[in-house]
Amino acid sequence: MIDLSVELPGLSLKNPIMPASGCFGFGREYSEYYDLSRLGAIMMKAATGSKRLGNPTPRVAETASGMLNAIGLQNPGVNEVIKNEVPFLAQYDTKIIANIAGSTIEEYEKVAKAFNQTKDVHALELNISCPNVKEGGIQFGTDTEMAARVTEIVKNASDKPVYVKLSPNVSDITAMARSVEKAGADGLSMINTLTGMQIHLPSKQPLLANKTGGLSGPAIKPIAIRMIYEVRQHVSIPIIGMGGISTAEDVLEFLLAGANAVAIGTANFQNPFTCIDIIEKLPEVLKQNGFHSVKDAVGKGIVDDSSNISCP
Amino acid sequence: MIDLSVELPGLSLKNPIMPASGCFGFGREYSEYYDLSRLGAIMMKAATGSKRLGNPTPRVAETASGMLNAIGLQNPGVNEVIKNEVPFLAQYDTKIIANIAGSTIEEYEKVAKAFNQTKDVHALELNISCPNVKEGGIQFGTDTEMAARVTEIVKNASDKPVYVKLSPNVSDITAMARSVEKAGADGLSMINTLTGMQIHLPSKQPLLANKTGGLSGPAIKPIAIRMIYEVRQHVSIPIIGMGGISTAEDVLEFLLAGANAVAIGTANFQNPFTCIDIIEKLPEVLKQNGFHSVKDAVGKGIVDDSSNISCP
Amino acid sequence: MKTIQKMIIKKVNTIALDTTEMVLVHEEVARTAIPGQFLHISVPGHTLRRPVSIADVDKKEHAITILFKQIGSGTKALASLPVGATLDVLGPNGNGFNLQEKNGDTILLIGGGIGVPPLYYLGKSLVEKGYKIISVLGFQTKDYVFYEQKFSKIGKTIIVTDDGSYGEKGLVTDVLNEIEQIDCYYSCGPLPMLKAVRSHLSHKKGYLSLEERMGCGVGACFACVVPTNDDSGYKKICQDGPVFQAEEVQI
Amino acid sequence: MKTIQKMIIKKVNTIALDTTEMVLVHEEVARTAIPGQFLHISVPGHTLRRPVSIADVDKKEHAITILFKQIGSGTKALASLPVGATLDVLGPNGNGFNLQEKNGDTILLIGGGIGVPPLYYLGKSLVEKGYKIISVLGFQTKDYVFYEQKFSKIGKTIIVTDDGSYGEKGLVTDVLNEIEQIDCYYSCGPLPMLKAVRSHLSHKKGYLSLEERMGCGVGACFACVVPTNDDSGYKKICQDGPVFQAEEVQI
Ligand SMILES: Cc1cc2nc3c(=O)[nH]c(=O)nc-3n(C[C@H](O)[C@H](O)[C@H](O)COP(=O)(O)OP(=O)(O)OC[C@H]3O[C@@H](n4cnc5c(N)ncnc54)[C@H](O)[C@@H]3O)c2cc1C
Ligand SMILES: Cc1cc2nc3c(=O)[nH]c(=O)nc-3n(C[C@H](O)[C@H](O)[C@H](O)COP(=O)(O)OP(=O)(O)OC[C@H]3O[C@@H](n4cnc5c(N)ncnc54)[C@H](O)[C@@H]3O)c2cc1C
Ligand SMILES: Cc1cc2nc3c(=O)[nH]c(=O)nc-3n(C[C@H](O)[C@H](O)[C@H](O)COP(=O)(O)O)c2cc1C
Ligand SMILES: Cc1cc2nc3c(=O)[nH]c(=O)nc-3n(C[C@H](O)[C@H](O)[C@H](O)COP(=O)(O)O)c2cc1C
Ligand code: FES
Ligand code: FES
Repeated sequence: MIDLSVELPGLSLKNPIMPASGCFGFGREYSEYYDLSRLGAIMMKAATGSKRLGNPTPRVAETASGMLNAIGLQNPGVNEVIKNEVPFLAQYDTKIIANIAGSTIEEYEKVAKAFNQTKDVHALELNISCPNVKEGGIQFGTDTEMAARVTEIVKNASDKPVYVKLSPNVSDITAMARSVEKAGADGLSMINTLTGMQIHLPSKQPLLANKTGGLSGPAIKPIAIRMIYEVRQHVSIPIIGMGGISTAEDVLEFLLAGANAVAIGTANFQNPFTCIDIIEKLPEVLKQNGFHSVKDAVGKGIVDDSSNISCP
Repeated sequence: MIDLSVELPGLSLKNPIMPASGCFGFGREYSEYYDLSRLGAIMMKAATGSKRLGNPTPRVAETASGMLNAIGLQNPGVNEVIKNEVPFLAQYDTKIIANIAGSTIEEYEKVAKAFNQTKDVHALELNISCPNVKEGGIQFGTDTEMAARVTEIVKNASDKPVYVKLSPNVSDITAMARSVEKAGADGLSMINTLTGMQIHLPSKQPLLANKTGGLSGPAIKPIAIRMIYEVRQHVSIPIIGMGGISTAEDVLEFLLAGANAVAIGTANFQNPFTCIDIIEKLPEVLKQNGFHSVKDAVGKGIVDDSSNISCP
Repeated sequence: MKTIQKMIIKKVNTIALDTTEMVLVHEEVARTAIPGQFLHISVPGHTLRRPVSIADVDKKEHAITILFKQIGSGTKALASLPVGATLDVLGPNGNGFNLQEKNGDTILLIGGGIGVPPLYYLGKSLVEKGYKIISVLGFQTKDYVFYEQKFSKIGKTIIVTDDGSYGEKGLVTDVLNEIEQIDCYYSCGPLPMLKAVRSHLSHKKGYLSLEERMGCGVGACFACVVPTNDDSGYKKICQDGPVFQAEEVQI
Repeated sequence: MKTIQKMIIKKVNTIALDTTEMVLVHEEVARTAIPGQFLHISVPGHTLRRPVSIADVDKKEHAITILFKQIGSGTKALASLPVGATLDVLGPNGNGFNLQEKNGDTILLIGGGIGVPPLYYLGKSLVEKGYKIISVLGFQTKDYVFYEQKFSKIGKTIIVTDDGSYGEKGLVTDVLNEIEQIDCYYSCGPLPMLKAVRSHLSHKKGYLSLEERMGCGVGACFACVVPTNDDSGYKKICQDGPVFQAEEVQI
């Protein structure tokens, strides 16, 4: 028997597989394809302080082995999410992770406090890939101090474990990770999307109405693996890994790089059963590679020697 | 008649297409496939102060719509390059751009001075995606001050125009671009590879002997386009664009985003004739999209309005 | 529970310039599909599925017809698949045209280019319900015209082309004045056409089928939204649409 | 000038577990290929080409045989291509085995697993030149054994399997002592085998065919290097190799 269970702060997971935030709505649509109780956890779409309409369309573009999205945090606001969405998900025997976002520290605090009122949410995922409108639009996630500050505030506002979701658009991902760990993060979730753009030849303009969008899908997997591998060696809190996963083999690659559990985003769009297929195949893939449990594999790909410094 | 010519500092190009550094050696191998005189220019493989053996193998890995490489600057050293390689390329009616690299400011300076002695090299491409061994291995290309310093030194060491090749592994690409422009760069070349990793399941270790490698190919195109689009609005020096180009349509996308010319790397491996195919098809693609020349298209995709700040 | 449908390609024809007609076989899809719904089709080598409307259904043969224009790499790859190959499809997705509501006797179908296909299955279904159908179909040029005969069989059909190379010259809205009394209209086509149609027929009840770039195609990602005219903000085209009441949406 | 070769697939067979034999037709490649050279094959949906050795050539039929093991997505995709499809190939690439040099009378071929294929074309060519051939071929298990009969036709052939499920049990080096006097050896297979073979036969002249992950496959990218035993540093397997004198390289 291969043990798929994983123990993370606030999250006792039957398996390490969960849909990634923003790629699974609030679960209703995919609940028509399979029983959500089979999932280790569910990461809900980002919630903000009040309702947001998001960006104009087009909001998505296809790229080589990936896609760009600029949804723009469309959501009904945290109170509606708690009222209308959380109860639906709470019917299922799975863990609920609330993804929280905002444009100011105060907004993050408000959202965290609101989710703290519901026992049905098991952990918070702090999406810091958002611009801080009070500080000239610099992303919280590209500045170690702002990231630490928002982490602290959210930790103080809530009793729930907080997983900080790191942005890959940074020069030094380990500095970001260390900074939020020091600020009290219970775990990390990485990576969010890489900022990209596509120009639409017929219109000769950026295809997305928002111009830039977040790159996700298999194209970014090598970047996610590298960042997790690096971060794993510098922090001791657990990591929920994501970025381009579509197979059970990919999951093992993330575990070996140091992820404790994983999330699946873009792959759901190609195949709504991706999470389930992976949950079914993972035991066999672990076994073939000599592991008896998910825990066994975590970080086993890390080669312990002096960090390499070379120019590619 | 569609005008493909481009005038850049030191580079009067018959067309905007050139092979990217490291993907074309010193031209000998691909000269067996076609007449190199058809190319706008050739970017030579990086040269360092003295001979380097590079990294152990495996040095490359395939990824979804891309590849990782960690060649590690294998080259015979700048003097051998000048003696044995430049004369070969100088036979062709094309421009030669020398890619220079080093582990210290002094090494860059030495290489730049050496190339300054040969009239056959028309411009320098300054590869700053290298770790500075004297400063704890931080890449020159992820620190605005170090990048500016190496740019200045190289400018002073040489009369040739200097194109600084930016690393995409940074939080703020426009800050890097502005910094090297201020330091005297004549142009930019972007983007270099994104740092990535692949874990090899059979061995449960990073596949590349160097562990990390540089991600290139179509997977990174959206990131290259976004960075060029952003940088174009903040600097006035020309940009040689690259990252995932494989078709003439891709080239137009780069021109619209603000590149003045383009380089093609990984695509040569799939199809050795990529550069030639693109040179042949580009006039038709420009025409279909309403342009009479390459110059016409440069930057035409940039939508002039307040910079967007939104969370994807 | 919903599942992925494995649909077998039975026929592939080029029926107009760059335009492919493909017949797929699947019992359940054929049995349940409503006019206006779409299939969300996986295309080898592409991250995102391609939404394509259902153009016709033969319930007896379990055959579903789709028509699509080869505009990019996805539709080109789709068109090149051989007979006998299996398509991986989500669907039928979306709400479809509301056929329950009673909307008078005479219905006008207004299609533009590759917006024409879903109107055919709709028209056939409406005729079966006893409605009288009039169709106005616009195409760029003669080379792009398709299904004229099929539409003619279900009612009076007017073809217009942008350059007058076939049928009447001009836009679909140019001929709307010639049309006798109608009770309701259904329209599908490019956005500028839908806008023009709606303002022309603002006194009539109407339905529009919209397109937008999609991620999931099932309502989970919020990619394919359209602003609404009420306070609700946005509706999702893949789930709440693709068919909307004309006045419901901001286009 | 070199060009891309369009080679047509004439036959595809499974000849052992996970092992595909494919026959390709191309006049020029068949005319020029030397034993030990490889084809650099483009596989749909993959960024990098796959290097595969030439296993046999029928100059009259313009037929080139390759044998490959399905180890990953590239070789699996290759194996699934239909007869009649066209492969996009660079090659023949690399130096090949040196057949000009005179190396005594009796030549030993030592192949391991999927390193066996290039030795067949080599052996056939050597026999034509009047050499006597002895072959030692190692495989994991019985299920992976192929080409025993073909090798037997060109000389004495000993098969070994790791588990003894076919032929002798053990490694190729375990049977080298049984072999009568030889003048020179050629070997291709996994690195540990090549190392063992070289140290076993250190007193003999020998050639090794090496493998390494490749980028360009033509010598331009410096991906596929092997350290040399002289001062030159590295040699490129795709261009200077894949065949090297046993003592030339550090393995
Ligand atoms: C509900 C619905 C029904 C449709 N029905 C039909 C039909 O019956 N026949 C037909 O020919 N076309 C139809 N379309 C449009 C069709 O989906 C696009 O033409 C197709 O996706 C283009 O793919 P491509 O790879 O060829 O083009 P590319 O431009 O290369 O595609 C790139 C990306 O943009 C998306 N895209 C491009 N154009 C459109 C578009 N107009 N609408 C939505 N996504 C787009 C693609 O799906 C893909 O994700 C429909 C679209 C929707 C939303
Ligand atoms: C000169 C040469 C000749 C070869 N001849 C044969 C042959 O005749 N028959 C045969 O079965 N195999 C041969 N190989 C090995 C063959 O190239 C690999 O098995 C094949 O590339 C694996 O591709 P994949 O997509 O199935 O595996 P994956 O592991 O999915 O491939 C991923 C990447 O690694 C590369 N790769 C993986 N294994 C190898 C390897 N052993 N050598 C080089 N690159 C590798 C692939 O080319 C690809 O770029 C040869 C290799 C070389 C260098
Ligand atoms: C359409 C879409 C919407 C997303 N929305 C959110 C979001 O609301 N909050 C968030 O933290 N991440 C969001 N993401 C990022 C994903 O959760 C995930 O980090 C990223 O897509 C990488 O994983 P993948 O390659 O498996 O998709 C979104 C991604 C996509 C594709
Ligand atoms: C195998 C390989 C070797 C490279 N070597 C160099 C190099 O020596 N110097 C350099 O500046 N860039 C080097 N690069 C980066 C390319 O020049 C180019 O910036 C990058 O690959 C993106 O372009 P592409 O996607 O078209 O390959 C190398 C890339 C590859 C794939
Ligand atoms: S495409 Fe995802 S909500 Fe419509
Ligand atoms: S594969 Fe590029 S040098 Fe050998």
